[in-house]
Order: sequence, then C-alpha cells, then structure tokens
Amino acid sequence: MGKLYDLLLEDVRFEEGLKACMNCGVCTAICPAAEFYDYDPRKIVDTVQKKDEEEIIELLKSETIWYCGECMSCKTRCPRGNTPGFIIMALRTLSQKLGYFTESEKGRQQLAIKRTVGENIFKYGYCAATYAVNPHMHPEQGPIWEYILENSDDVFERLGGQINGIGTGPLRKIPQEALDELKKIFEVTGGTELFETIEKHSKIKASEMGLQFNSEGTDNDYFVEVYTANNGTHNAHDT
Amino acid sequence: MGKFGYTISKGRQIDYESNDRSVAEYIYDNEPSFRLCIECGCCSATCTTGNLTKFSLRELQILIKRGENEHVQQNLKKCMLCGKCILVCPRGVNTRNVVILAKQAYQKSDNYAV
Amino acid sequence: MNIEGKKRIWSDYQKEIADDHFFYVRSCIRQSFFPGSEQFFLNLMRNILKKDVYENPAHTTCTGIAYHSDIVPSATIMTVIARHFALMKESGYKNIAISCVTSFGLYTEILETWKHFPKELEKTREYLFKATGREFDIPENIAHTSDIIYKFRDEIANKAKNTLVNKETGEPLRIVEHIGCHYAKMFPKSGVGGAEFPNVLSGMVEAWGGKVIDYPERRHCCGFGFRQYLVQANRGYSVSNTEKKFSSMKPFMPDMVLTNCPGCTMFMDKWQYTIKEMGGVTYGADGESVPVLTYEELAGLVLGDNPWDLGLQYHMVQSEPLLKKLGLEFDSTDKYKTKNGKQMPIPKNLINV
Amino acid sequence: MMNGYVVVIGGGVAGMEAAGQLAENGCLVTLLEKEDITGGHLNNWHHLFPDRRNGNEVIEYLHKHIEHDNITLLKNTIIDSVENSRNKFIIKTTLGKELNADAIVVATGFDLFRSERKEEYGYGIYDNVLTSADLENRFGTSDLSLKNGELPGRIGFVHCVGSRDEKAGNLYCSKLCCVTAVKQAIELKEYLPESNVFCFYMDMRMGGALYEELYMESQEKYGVNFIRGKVSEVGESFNNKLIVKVEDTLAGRPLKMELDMLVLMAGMEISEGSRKVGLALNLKTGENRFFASIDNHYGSNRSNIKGVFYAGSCTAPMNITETISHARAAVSEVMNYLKKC
Repeated sequence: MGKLYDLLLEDVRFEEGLKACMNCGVCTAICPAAEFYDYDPRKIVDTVQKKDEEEIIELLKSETIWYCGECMSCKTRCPRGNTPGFIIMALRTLSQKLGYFTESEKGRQQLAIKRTVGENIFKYGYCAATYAVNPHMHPEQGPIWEYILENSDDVFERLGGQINGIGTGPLRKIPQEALDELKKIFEVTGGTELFETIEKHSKIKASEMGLQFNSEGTDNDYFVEVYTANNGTHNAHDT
Repeated sequence: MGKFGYTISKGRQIDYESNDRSVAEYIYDNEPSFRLCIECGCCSATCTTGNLTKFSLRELQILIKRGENEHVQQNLKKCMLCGKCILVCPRGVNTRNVVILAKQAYQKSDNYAV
Repeated sequence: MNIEGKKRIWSDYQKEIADDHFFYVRSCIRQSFFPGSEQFFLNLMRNILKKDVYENPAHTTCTGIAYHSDIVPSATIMTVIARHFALMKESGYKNIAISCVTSFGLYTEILETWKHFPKELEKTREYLFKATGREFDIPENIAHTSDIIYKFRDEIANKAKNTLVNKETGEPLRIVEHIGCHYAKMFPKSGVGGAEFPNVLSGMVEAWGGKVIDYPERRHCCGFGFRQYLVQANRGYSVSNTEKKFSSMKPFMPDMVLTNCPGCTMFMDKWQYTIKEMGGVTYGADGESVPVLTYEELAGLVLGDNPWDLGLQYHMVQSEPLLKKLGLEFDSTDKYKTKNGKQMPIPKNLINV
Repeated sequence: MMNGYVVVIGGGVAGMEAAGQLAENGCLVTLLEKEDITGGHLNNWHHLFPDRRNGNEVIEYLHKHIEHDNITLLKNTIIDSVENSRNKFIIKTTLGKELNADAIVVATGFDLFRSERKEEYGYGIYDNVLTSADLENRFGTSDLSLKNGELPGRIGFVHCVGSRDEKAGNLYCSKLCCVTAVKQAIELKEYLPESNVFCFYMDMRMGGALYEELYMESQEKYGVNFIRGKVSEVGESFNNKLIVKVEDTLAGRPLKMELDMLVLMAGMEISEGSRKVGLALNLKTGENRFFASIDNHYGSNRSNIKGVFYAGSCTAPMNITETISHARAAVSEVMNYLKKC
C-alpha cells in the first residue's frame, strides 16, 4: 500500500467515503459536475481504490479533483455506501497539504477562495456578508445588488436587520470576543495552518508564473489570474 | 464571455431524444453483427491506434448507437482499418465493417460533413 | 402521478421536530440576502405562535461555505459547531433551529461522524476546551427552520389571510419546490419526507392551498457548487446547472419557485437575470421570469404581511405577477420606502417590472 | 412401510417437491401452506426462462406429485409455535391444530423486493413504472397498454432493483433477474415488434444453462439494447414520459432517455413467513437474512437445529431447476436422518 493512500486514510471522510466501488455509474448519472466538466466521479473512486501511488499523485495535481461542487447527491444513491464527494474532499485537503494544488488552474483558485470567504470569517465572523459581496466581482447579482449596497442601512432597517449593530438580528456585528474565539479555534485545529499553506504555495507559484503577488487582498495580478483564468480545456463539449 | 466572464456550457450528458441515430440504423441493416457487441473491450485492447492514442473502438461503437455524431465523426478517421479487432471479438462482430459502414453513412447523409 | 405513493414514502420519514424552546442560529446567506425572511421567522415564532426562540449574540458562521470549498479542515468546522453547542448548553437550550441548509447538513453530518468515529468527538472536545475553555452537550433535537414552519403549517393555515389560489381562475397556484441538496440527500432520515420526495415544502404548499409541480430535474442541484460559484472562472458550471433546471420546469408553467435553502433562493433568482442578459431567455409565462421565494416569504404572504416588509422588492425577479395572481392588495408606492416612510430611490432594470 | 412423520412448511415449488419425494419414500407428510393455493410464486409467472415454457406445466407436475395417500395438505395454515422435545417436534398452528413430527422441512421461500423502497424509481408514484412481476401478470392478460391506453414505444428494464444495493439492505445478487429481464424483453418485442427495448445493467449475470444464448438471441433476433449503468433516478416529463438518468459507463458519459414504460427487476429477499418460522424454530440466518446452512458446500440443506432441514429459496435466491434439486437433496438428508433416529 502506498504512502499517499495511507495519508488519505488518515482523513475520516476518506474512510467513510470509500468502501468498494463496482463502477455502476449511479453517481455520475446525476452529478452536476459530470455534466458540465470532463469529470466522472465513478472514475475518481475507481482510480483511488487501485491504491496506485503514481495515479494518486496525478490526481492530486490534476484539474479533475477541483470539478466537484460538493452537492453530495452521490451519497444518496451509491449502492455500495461510498461517498465520492467525501473522497474528493480528502483528495483536495491532501493536495493542498502537499502543495500540489498550484499545479492546476482550478487548484490555484484556492487562494481566491481563501482571500475572500476565508478572510471574511476572521474579519466579520461570516463566510458571506452583504458588504463583502463586491458587485464588480459578482456582476450576476444584478442591479438590485448595487442598489442594496448603496442603501444598505435603509434596506436592513426596514426588513428588521441589524447591519453592524450590537446585539442580535440579521447581519449584526459579531462581538470581538467571538471573533477572537474563532481565530483561536482555527489556530488549535489546523485551520490557520491550512490558510498559511495555501498562501505559501500560491506565493511560490506566482513567482514561477511571473505574476505580481501581494500578501493580502484581491488587488494583485496573481489573485486576478486565479479568480478569472479559464483556459477552456475543462469541458471538451464547449470547444 | 461578455460582461460576466463565463458562458452557459454545453452539457456532456447524452440526450438520447435530441440525437440522430440513423447511422446506427444503417449499420444494423447492413452489418447485423453490430447488434451483438457486449462492450467487452477486446477490440480496443488489441487496437494499434487505441494503444497509441485515446481512440477507443469500443466506445466509438457505443457512441454510434447513441447518435453522438460529432464525437464519432471526429474519431472515425483514426481507425486504420487493419481489422485485428475482428480476430479478437468474442461475439463475431465485423468491427472493421462497422467503421466502413459508418463512414459510408456519413458520406451519404447531407446532414453530416465528413 | 400518484399522490398515495408519495404519502406512503412520507409516512416512512416522520422526523421528530421539537415543539418549543429553540436555540436559533443564523445563515450567512439568508441574513445577507433575505434579512426579512429571518426576521419574519422570529416574529412568527415569538409573536404569532408564542414560542421561545433564543438568539445568542456570540454565535457566528458555521464556516460551512469555506469548508465545502475546502479551505477549512474538518477538525476546524467540527470545533466551530461544537462552540455553538457550548453556547446552547450555557444558555440552557437543547433544541437547535438552523436557518441554513448547508449548516443543517453539516450539523447532521458531524453528529453522524461523531457517532461512527467517537475519537473525533473526543478530539473536538479537547480542541474546543483548549481554544475557548468551553464544554458542550449534543443537542436533543436538530431542525432546519423550514422543518419548524412545516410542523406548524396547519396553525398558519388556520390564521391565513390569503390562500395560494389564483384569484382570477380559482385554480391552485402551480408551485415548484426546490429543497437544497444538503437538506436530506446525505441523510434521508434527517429531512421531512426523506431525500427523494421531500415533504417539507410540499407540505406547506398543500396546507396553504397551492399545488406542487413535479418536473424531471426537480432533484438536481441549483448549481451553487461552492467553489464553482465563488470563483468567477467557474461560474459557467453554476449558471449551466440552473439553466438545466429552469428549462426542465418551463413546460409546466410554474407560478413561482419555493426554496428551502438560502443559497438556492439567491442563485435561482439571480441566475434568471444572468441567463436573460446572456441570451434573452426567460422561463415564466408571457416572457416573464419566475419569482423565487423563501418559505418565510411565502408564509408571510399567506399570513397577510406587507410584501415590502418581507423584502420581496430586493430580489432580482420581482413578485408583482405572483402577488396579482394571489389577488393581494399591495401598495406600489410603499415598495421602496424606509422604515419611517421616507422615499428611497427606485432601482432600475429589475425583472418582471 | 412407514418411515416417520415429516412436516413440510411451505407449499411452493420446494415444499411440493419435497413433500412428494418424502411420500414416495414412505414418510407420512403434512404439507402446510399459508395461502389458499399451493404453487407459491410460480402461480404468478406466465412463462419461464430460458425456454419460455408455460409456468403451468411445472405447476401441474407439482400438483400431481403431491396427490399421494401419504400427504395431508393443510392450506390457509400458519404456524403459531413449535415445541422441540429431544428432536421430536409438536407444531401448533394458529387455528389450534397440533401436529407431531420426527423431522421438519422448511420450504418457506422468498418474497420479491418491494420496489417502492427504491424511492428514486418512483414505483407507485409515476404511472407506467412496473415491476417484473407486474409485467409477467400483464403477459398473462395480454395487456401491455400504458395508463393512457396507448401501447409503449420505448421500454426500459432496470436490473438489480433491491439487489447488490446496501441502500436496499441487500448486498447479494438475486441471480435470476438478469435472465428474467432478457426473457421479458424478448416477449415484449414479440408482442410489440416496433418497440425499442433497453436493459440497464451493471453486470449481465447469465450463469445458467442456455442463459447466455438467450442473451445473444435477444440482441441478434430481437434487437434488444443493453446499456451498462445503474439507473440513478426516474422522473416524469410534461407529456407523461418517464425520464431516466444513468451513466452510460462504457462511454463514460451521463445519459438521459425518455421511456414510455419502465420495468423494475425486483430482487429476492427471504420471505416474511420465513422470518416468523425462523423465530419459532430458532433458526440461524446469515448476513443476507436468508437461513444459514451449517455448511455452504456439503450441508446446504441442514439447519442449526437437529431434525430441521431447508429446501429451496429460503436459503438463497434459486431458480426452479435449482429449487427442485435442492428439495430432493433435502429429502435425501431427511431420510438419512430418520434412519439414524
């Protein structure tokens, strides 16, 4: 048994997610990613269960493992009790730990997620918050979104919200002590370490790619690159 | 890409209803052994092209049956018509003739450009 | 379609939902995009149904969106959720009411994980204590807030000022339900009615006089896909999946979409705008788009709340066609006013206006 | 010559064959059947695989077989309790009858998997989703029409419904569904030559005499189509077509298809009646919930209770040929046992 397979086994999601696959395809049949990417969860499970070190490395560096949307629809149906979605989560975690994620266009996007949703957690105590959804980065939110941001105090007041208010209510300000506790939890449980790992490998990759990289924020070439780049090879049917 | 930076993708799902399967019908009529395939993959295993490229004769036959004409047309020309596949087929499918008939069918049809 | 077959399935999934004394945890997306919905839920529970619902100011995100985009380890999210259990314990509550389907799925999943891997539970206790000095108990009852409204759907129907009937034709409104993948697909027993034919929203619709429309892509994901939406380069996945759902429901001519999960609500609303912008395609009758409502917004309309206090004007797809079908009296001049009645600017280029 | 009192529980194929053979061997046999008629599931099967002979022919043989002076047939009879006193049995029926036995043959058989438990296939919800048993009945009445009265143009068969599926609680293969699907597909094509028939399978398990040949015939002569993939879900379209979603695994692509009719190949589970008899007799069951024999190779008729023997599909999915052989083997075990008593 290979070393990488052992590392995967340390993740309870992997242990729970992989029993034995008989390649029935029930997962792929309803997988939203299998439809719009060159992706087949059945093949991922089959590859992983072969325990071949080289094939697992290839997966960890691949675009493929980043196609899943973690809707977990695969879990409902698998006749062998596997959860391809959990296997993907374990592969992604390991890919980041080992720094392989920057080898793929889709993997490199982890930095963009860390710099947006990840930072929101520490700054606001929310993954997403009205004021953190920038209309320029989210044009699909439409004109109503710009309107809400321009009038957020009035909008929230009428709807009973507490935007940045003290106490309870929708989008209240999370007390500093609670934010401190979150931060401490991240430190104790390896959350901070994962953030730092993503930053470290992204910085290396940015220099390899010759792109400007700032240690924070979204206003640098590497961030813009990973946030927007699509080389068009992810869905053969689109070309 | 327009103002959003992405577009609506074309799905990979085989939509059986929207596909034209007349090529498969043409082959069934002229090479009935085409029906006997059990998708075992012996043809692909022995196929020279298949060993050197991503070409799969097993998959190609399935996609002919499903009417995935774009994929089939792109791949048909990769077959070198050596006929080794016929030797190994456990069901006696004349796989070489299947390829020849598919090419014929596309040539005959106005709907397809080969 | 045979309703008896569905009823038999529903009878197999009778979920236990607490009756009172809830510890309420908010949703990042619901409170940011649909604050009126969360507010309505609390008003309904406290002032109309006279239930005790407690919100602890120190609770935070569960980090679910970050976890499902794989930038947060499982040990971290387990401990963040354990912190919420600790706040519950400290406040004397045993029943949790969760406003978000992603969170709800995670709470359920984590409790299952702890059952199967007790070591993970022990580790979480240590982590939480080390990080915060807090200790926790496992809740007695876990419910999504839609479960609770489902439980009280008949009480709501008894107090209804409006029923879900098209006032012009006298026919029940044709409503498409969208459940949200993480509600019961992972653990069918955790959802009202199971994973395949959930009853949590259809039960509300029927109790309030509407008709539920089944369509081939009913069970398909809304398209969020976490990282597939969060990163712009991936949004083709997200919008394409939404498009697939809407084209599948279009022939059924739904009057509205009713959603369970705040993310789904936002996407099914906003992607209709995007798809229309991209190619002019719409999915409702007469070139209109289909209003997408949260279950709180729908309950609010049934109970006669002012649609502009619920926040319907802050969707991309405006609800007037629906409100007219319902025969609701609403004051258009009140739509964009502040709480104190001051006129706000009128937003431009919204849909269905 | 009287060799002993034997009670046979279950009047299906296995029980009837065992009773007949025991009677021939000089035992006094009481055959218990819970229903009003003997023959079990065979009564519902129009044609048998692989040769598609009429099921009635086998039933007739079995009926003649149990017309024997040594056999007492008790219909509508359910066991209430069994007393086991040094391997002499006293069986009490729910109607208050008491029967003495030197040996018992358990031939309590199987139930078909209740297909509504695979909720995603919509049996009992979507019109025109049938089970293999429903279709067999339709063949019996020659009525293949859809709910709207029209005849189906495209029909799908879903293999492994309730078999090889931990979600259904059954990890085992029911063994007979593949060949049944092929047989029924051929029959459908005979009734409706213009129709298109698709079998959705994971593995074609055609491991019986002449099964593989039937599979080939279905392709060659009848044009039945086979798609390798487990059907994931079924929905209903605006015009009442069934929409199936499956991965065409050998093409590596998800596939969506409209069908007029869908047939679910329901698997076999140990029968509810078996469970009750098992409790009354203290019989051991295996992980698959069928009765566990003391040895898989040379003791498949022997139970964990001395004097109690198994016949037929209460131990595992079996076809009729195997069931009859298994019943005869059970009789051989009973005779050896009675000799030693």
